[in-house]
Amino acid sequence: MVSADPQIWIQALLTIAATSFVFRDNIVFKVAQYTFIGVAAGHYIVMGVKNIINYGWVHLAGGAYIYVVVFILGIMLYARFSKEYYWLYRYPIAFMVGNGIGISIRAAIHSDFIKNIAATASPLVATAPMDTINNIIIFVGCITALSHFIFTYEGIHKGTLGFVPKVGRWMMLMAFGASFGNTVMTRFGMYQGRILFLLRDWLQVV
Amino acid sequence: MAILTPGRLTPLVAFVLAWFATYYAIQLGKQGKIRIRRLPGLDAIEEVVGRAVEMGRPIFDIIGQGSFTDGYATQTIAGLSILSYVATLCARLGAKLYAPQADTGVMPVAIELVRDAYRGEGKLEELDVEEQLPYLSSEQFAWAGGIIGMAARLRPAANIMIGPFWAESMMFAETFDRIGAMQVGGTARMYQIPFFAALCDYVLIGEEMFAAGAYVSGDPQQIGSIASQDWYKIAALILSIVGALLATAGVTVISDLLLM
Amino acid sequence: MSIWEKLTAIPREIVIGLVIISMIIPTLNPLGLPIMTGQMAKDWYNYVEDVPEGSVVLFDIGYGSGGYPSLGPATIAVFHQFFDNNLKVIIMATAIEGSMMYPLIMDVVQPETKYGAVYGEDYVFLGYIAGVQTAMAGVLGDLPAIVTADYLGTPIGQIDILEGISGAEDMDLVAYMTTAGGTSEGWVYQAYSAYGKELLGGFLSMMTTSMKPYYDTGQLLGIIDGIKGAADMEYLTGNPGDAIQSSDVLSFSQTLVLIFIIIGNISYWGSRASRKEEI
Amino acid sequence: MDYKRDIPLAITFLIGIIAVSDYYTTFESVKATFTIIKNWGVVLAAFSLGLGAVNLFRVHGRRISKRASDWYLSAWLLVMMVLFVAVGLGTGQFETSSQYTWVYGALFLPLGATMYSSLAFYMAYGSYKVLRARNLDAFLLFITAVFVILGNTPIFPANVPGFFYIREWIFTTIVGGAYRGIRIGVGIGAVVIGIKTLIGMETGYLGRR
Repeated sequence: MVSADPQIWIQALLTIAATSFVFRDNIVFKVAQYTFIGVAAGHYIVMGVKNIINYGWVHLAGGAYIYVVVFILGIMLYARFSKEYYWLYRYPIAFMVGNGIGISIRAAIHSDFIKNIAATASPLVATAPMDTINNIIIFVGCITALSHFIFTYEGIHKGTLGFVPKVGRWMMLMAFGASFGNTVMTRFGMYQGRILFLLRDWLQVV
Repeated sequence: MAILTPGRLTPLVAFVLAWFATYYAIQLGKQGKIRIRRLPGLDAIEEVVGRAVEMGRPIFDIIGQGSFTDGYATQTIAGLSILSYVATLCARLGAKLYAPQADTGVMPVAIELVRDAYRGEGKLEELDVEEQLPYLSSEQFAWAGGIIGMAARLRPAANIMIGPFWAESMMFAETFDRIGAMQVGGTARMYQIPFFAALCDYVLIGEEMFAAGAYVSGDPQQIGSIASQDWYKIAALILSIVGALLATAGVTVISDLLLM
Repeated sequence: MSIWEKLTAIPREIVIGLVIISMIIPTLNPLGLPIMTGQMAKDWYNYVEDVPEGSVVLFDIGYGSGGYPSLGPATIAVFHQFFDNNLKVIIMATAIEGSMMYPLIMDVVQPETKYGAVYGEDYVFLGYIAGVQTAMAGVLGDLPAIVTADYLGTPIGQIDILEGISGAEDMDLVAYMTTAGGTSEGWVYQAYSAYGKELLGGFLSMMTTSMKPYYDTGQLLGIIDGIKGAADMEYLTGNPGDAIQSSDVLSFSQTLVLIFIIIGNISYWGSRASRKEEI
Repeated sequence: MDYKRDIPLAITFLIGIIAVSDYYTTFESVKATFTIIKNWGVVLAAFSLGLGAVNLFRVHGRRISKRASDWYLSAWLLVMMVLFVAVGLGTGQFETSSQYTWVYGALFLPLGATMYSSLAFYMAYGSYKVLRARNLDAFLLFITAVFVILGNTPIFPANVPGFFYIREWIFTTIVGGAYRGIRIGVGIGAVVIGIKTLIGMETGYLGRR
């Protein structure tokens, strides 16, 4: 039996409306799209207010008066919509950018750069012959792919060494193929959730 | 009490050296002492523009929907450098360029660059900004839908999309293929590179787009930062190769040193 | 028009229609094919099995409605294992829709009735915390300094499980599920690199390739590879659910995609060859 | 000194340096300062969540007042936004009230779940139209893509387990190697761009006005 729950009906109709874009752009899709943008922005405001209260106001009300500064900075963010006071927006954004960059690059050099080099600088020969072959493929893949991204030393891309970055490009293309294959799975796995909803919760045939 | 957090000596040294390297490389770039190799991707762009001229059909150049204030600003800037290059080629060879826009902050810069390019070739009167660089929407799917509609109507001979791209990359690649356009793609957003690699005729992989952008713009800052990254990559190559050989021989000095 | 040319240009409506049918059939008639579990999910499962009872886990819900079909089932399976092994679970959300995912997950897991777990003693949900990496660093660095209440507004002083938790040093394991690249790298930076925490990560399959270097270098101890990883976890923990059912759908729809890829290639080469003959 | 430009650049530098020092050094004063910065960062991030809504109000308000094409859709968008805010803030329980859970479940959940997943159909059609072994580059990508899809499709490994092991092997060796090289490059790229931003050479985030 088809569901009698109005919430399920709205969900089902919006699911179909949002899918209709794959055939062509149409008015039903546009309604779904504008609804999505509107509700997302509304949800952001609700969560934003809750966070401001829980992580800011509580401290301020608890006697940490220094938090007045954060509230002023927060309000200054909205100066970006003013032609005259636009520059005020730069103070809070400078704070956020400084924090955001500092917090990520301090670790990136360790996690992305050094750990990966250290892993590559490990023994190639293992006890099992298959492991040795795998180690060599990983080593070659890493070295050649990295060499592909050297731009200011032309010698690496020409002459006898020229095949090294070329192998790197091939290795990367094969890796991208794997990524492509996995993405097919991601998208189908995602849409399958909608099919399951339509058949199980809405039409109730499963 | 130790001043340094244990186990972080090597990262700290690498980090501090990166400051000096970046600063020094930019100085070298300003003095014109660094040369970037010309990437095959740029030849591919020239080829598709030439093909469009032969066929008498227009060219699309999409720079993505990034802005100057988000985390992908460097990609947008690289995309703009390429746009300027494409506009110069189009003006010189006589192909009609379309570059639909998605960000109100980036759009005036894009218009200025394209105007300069046409002016430089003495073809300013051939450019109609309103028609050729229209603002479509800042919303992802509205923007993508707009471009798909334009592509179906104008049937371009080629599509160049270099910049930050999200889920819309798949839609574009498929649409432009359907109308028979050749495609050159490039992005440094790792999750989208595989689509461009699979679906475009030529792809600029990751940082190649920064190098291509720096090459065509000649901006010493961009060139300098590419050089400093190159020094680190070369160091990484040497450490990896020597380290692997030594470790295979039983000497693990390099990985020990790195994990200090 | 030659047969080759026709095969290279099957209309999109037909392709899409067939794909939809290929997803509906197995949903109506599940096959129940066996699951072969991948090493990355096995590593996750085995690691959690070896964690002593009563250990504290920090778990992040880093996805919203878009990621729920893949990562929801994965989270449910993972929570079954956590509660089955009597771990203490501190849940937070770095995704803005995360706090809407929490009730969906807990409706299925039902820790109270199935495992006798008690909210506030065995698990707690802190709600959505803005700022992504800043939120991670805040919770790991000094939890009581940043979090004042759980998602319902109960002050943390009244929540037993959070007593004596001052940050990363009091947590034994960090795990997350996310659809965002910045979040998945962020946990590696903030939990592994900054605090040396044992870390498990789950994300969409399309992200697995670029996150894999972290697994290879021991920064991630286990990976849940989207819907495939979710099915593996459902199988390993013995709680079959939506992900295993999805496997059947994948069997049908991906086989169809493979057929189309083959048709596309054969017709491409066929039409090239026939064009040569004409010349 | 230009307070519209130099002070923001100084703020970025200072906050960035404290974040980096917190990671590399053991000074208690740095750690305490950085804890405050993190708390403030969360509050500022929360404040920034409303920026998109204000922008939508400006853009769509203008479209409604100008009666631009599709202006009624713009009005609908704003109605939806106001509805969520009213339900979320009106109850005083934010996202935890049953009313909010209902509107979220009815409107946001299906749209959020469908918008991106419907790309599956573009994937399917795109794979058919474009994933073709036309040259060596495309062939290499094509061949691993096919083997990974074979391994990912349970019906094949269920009959021929080898397909599953081939997929695992591709991930272990080819993906592991090539993506490690890419990671090293991406990592150092992020560090260099970050440093340029901290020392005020990359100023895009300040805007152009």
